Amino acid sequence: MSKLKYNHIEFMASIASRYLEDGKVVFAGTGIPMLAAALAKRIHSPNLVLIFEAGGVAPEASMLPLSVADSRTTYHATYCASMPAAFEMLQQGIASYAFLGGAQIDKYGNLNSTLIGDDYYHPKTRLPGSGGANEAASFAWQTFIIMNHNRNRFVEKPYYITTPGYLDGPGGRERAGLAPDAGPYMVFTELCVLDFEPLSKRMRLKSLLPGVTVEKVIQETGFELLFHENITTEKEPTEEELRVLREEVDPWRVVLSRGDAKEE
Amino acid sequence: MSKLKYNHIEFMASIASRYLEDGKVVFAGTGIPMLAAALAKRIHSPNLVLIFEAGGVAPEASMLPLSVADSRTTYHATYCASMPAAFEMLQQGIASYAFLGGAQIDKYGNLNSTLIGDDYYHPKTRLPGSGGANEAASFAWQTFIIMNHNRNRFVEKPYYITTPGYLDGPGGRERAGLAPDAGPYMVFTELCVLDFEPLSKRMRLKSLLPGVTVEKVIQETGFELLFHENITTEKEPTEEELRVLREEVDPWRVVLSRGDAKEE
Amino acid sequence: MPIAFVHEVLRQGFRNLGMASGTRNLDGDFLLDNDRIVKLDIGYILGLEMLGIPLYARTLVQNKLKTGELKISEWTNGTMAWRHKAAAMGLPFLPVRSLAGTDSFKYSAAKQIECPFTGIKVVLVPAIFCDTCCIHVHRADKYGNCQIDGMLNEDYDKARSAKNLIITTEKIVDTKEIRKDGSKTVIPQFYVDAVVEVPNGAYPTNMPGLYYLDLDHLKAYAKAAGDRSGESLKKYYNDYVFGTKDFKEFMKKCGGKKRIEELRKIEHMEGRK
Amino acid sequence: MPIAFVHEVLRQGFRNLGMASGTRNLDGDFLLDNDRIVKLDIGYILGLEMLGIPLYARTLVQNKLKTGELKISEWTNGTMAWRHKAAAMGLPFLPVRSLAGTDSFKYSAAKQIECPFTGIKVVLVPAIFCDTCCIHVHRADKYGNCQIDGMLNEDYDKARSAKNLIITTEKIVDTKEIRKDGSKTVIPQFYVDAVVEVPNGAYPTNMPGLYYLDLDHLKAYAKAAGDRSGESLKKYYNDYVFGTKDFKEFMKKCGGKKRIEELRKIEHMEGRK
Repeated sequence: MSKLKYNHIEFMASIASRYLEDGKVVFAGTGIPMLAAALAKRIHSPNLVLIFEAGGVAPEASMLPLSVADSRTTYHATYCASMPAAFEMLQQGIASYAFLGGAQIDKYGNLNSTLIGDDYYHPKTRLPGSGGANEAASFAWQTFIIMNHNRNRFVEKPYYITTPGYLDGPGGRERAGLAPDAGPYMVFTELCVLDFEPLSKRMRLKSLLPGVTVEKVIQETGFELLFHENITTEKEPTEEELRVLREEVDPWRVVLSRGDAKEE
Repeated sequence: MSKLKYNHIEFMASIASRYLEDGKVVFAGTGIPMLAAALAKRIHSPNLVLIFEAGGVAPEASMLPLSVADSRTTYHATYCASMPAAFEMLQQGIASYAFLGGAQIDKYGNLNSTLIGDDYYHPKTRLPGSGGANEAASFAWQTFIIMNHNRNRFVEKPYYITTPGYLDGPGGRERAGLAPDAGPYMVFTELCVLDFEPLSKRMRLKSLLPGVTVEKVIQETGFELLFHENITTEKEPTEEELRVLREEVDPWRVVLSRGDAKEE
Repeated sequence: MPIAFVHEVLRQGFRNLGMASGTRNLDGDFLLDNDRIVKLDIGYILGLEMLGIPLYARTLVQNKLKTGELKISEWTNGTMAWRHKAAAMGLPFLPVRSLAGTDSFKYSAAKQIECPFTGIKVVLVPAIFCDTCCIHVHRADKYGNCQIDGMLNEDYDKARSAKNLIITTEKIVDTKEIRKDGSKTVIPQFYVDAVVEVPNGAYPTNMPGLYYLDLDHLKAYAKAAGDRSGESLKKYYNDYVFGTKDFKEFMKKCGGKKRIEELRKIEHMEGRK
Repeated sequence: MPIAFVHEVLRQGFRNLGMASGTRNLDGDFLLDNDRIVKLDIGYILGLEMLGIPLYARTLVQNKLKTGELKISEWTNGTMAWRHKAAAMGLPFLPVRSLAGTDSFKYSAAKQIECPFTGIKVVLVPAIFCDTCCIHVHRADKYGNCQIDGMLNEDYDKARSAKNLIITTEKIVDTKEIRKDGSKTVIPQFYVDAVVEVPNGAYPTNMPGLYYLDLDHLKAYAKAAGDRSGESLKKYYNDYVFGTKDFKEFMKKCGGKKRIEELRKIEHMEGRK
């Protein structure tokens, strides 16, 4: 580990931001996804185009929006649209990337953000639900997912599928009536980065965060993982990434502070 | 006849304008319908709300728009929308009145503006087609129609139904899938004013223009008319109506001059 | 829903409400906290975005789901937006290409058909016509011609699809103001049943261009909402809603003009890019 | 279609075109006059609004309909607007409540189904994805972010539903200009394939806020279009299109800046209410 001190949210946001290619169009959800997209735009991918759910398109980089309808999503924006307009652009295939969180995920990248518990009508815990995640993952060509990594979250069978991944595997999306050639692309956790094996559509370990072992990942994953031939290690956040996150993107530490509790 | 000189377009527009009730919402087509609506707004019905097909809503009274997308339709308008927005407001039932022209009409108020000739693929004369007339007459609660009166135009069976009246009679609109309780309301010609008998939905002579006889109307009508019990006579254009038409509404006489040829 | 409107709904004691929307944040939580909702057509509830978990309301919702006193029809933000839009277009339904393949499809009222032109499967979502909608706008004239600055979110369609539409506005302006730029008009007069001037009516939430959300107030609310016992929320509502006679008094309690001026500066990122 | 664009389509000799639209006026008549169209999905053609009947083009259309060299699919302005909108929404079709019961329904490609929620009959119209669309806007940046003043007519959906989108603009502006009011943006950059600065590109038709239509020019054209022999139109096109090398030269021939200034005054109703 370097001498830089950072929490796991700062780390996850830094890593994820590096995978957002310049010039692409990204539809990002509230929280860490927006954090990562904002960081990418400031450092790695200045021409990344951000579309927000309530209609903001390509705002100038400013402070982190605290919701999808925050006026920071239209700060000097090139386009102030509406929610249906945003979703309709996505439905046409405008978004290269969706970037989402979730409470549970399975090996095909299906997400649950609706409830915990075996019986829909008697939930152990009722969660907020889809928001715009279902549309984002249905329409974007590639979906990035960011979430905490443990056996309650990486599960064989989620309690509820809120947001489609590859559904029941290859061809699943097409059989259900979703547009073809799209789906989950990468998953970022506090342990590792995963992608999806192209033929089987199953989740695959791609790289580790520094200090994390493959065994640890297996131990925290509730389904059988696939593995890349060469599992690499992600680089730690740079000083510049941390500075931008802390000073420019989230100076109030609204999202960043959620990583503090765990580690400090 | 009074000493005022006027042509039949000036007369038809004046009469029609008197039937547009104040406070209603009217969707008017290019030409005489817009002329009549503009006149009504300036004299009889200051709170008439005009909706134009390309999106203009409630402009300040100005010179006559020469098309539905003319910028005069948005002159200090309270609302500049789009064509789909205009039609969707109509589809919701916002428009009290549609006001249209046509090439042929039958006893149920069905309009043809597509072609003259028995064979669709070998038209004697190809006409412009529906434009937005089909939507206007499908959606507005009451449709006003203004057209010339002769046996080629008032026919038993139009060559083509472009725009729905009562279709095949009572219940016809509902059977076809159009919204109930709407339909043609009045027809203005250079001979008379007609309405539709509520039960049979058949066209009915309501009033005559000065100097016109019932026999003349029958002679120029290609189908069997119904008759009001008291057939009245419409009043000639007032000086004020003519002044407003000529000086304020259509000072270039773009539409008004079409009535000149016949009579001067 | 504007917070000023929700306060008044709470004060006037409306109960047994259905709520239909994509995402509901503070407004929806206020009604859930106070047990005013019996039916939801919804894409997102019980989230304070990133400020914490409203444990009191969540527990209430869970219990009422179990007893059947609360019914949820599951949707997503997109499908709810399109249900409003279908109604606003004067249509009984709209086709959509999301929702398919998920449990939310099963627990919604959507149907799936084959497109008669292309053969592809599409989901149909039914139009929703709410009894009442209230939105907050930047300016409106006395007839109800409304202008909104910035993004529109769902206001265009929600306003058009409700049977009764109440407008709260930062300012009632002369129609001449509206006519200066009719392309800024979002809702024309014929949809509107009532226009009410309520300056700062969105506070403590964000009114684009005018004032940013009050993060301190929201954090304080979120903390209260996280107390499962409900005691902290009881105090919050007594302090801010039931113990104030109207929105003006509430604003005064929250720092009034001074606070709004601070939030205006934050909104415009004065001293910060 | 902007007239500057149509001129260039004529000059460059494009033929055998399909044209899809609600109402086409001068732009469509130019293509019909010059026999460039073999297929129409249309709501309104051959109308010069109230300026007269384009007898030459009408005769041509009638003859080609008889020989089968021209095919028409019948629509209305609303249904064509919604066909573009379906495509712009990313949908294969939209339901509509017009067209039913008419011959235009029979000669269209629309279908009728029962609404699976309400049982009422609705007409479905298929999405239309044009190969090329060209629209004229008030200002655009070099990336293609486009702003339009005043009514939008069909531009929003037509632009979004075309496979190739060409923007002609009165002015190319810096993106900073666009960012001053993003709510004036109608078409965001990712739809746009080309941006061309063409001042007065809508002349002799109307560009809201900038210049009114040139009624004298249109009357002259209408007179030519009413000559069934085609001789007058031949002269018109030789004078104004084929005999000019570009739109600049055409504008010069039509009175250039002086004429535009007159039309600007008419547009703003200077000296007249």
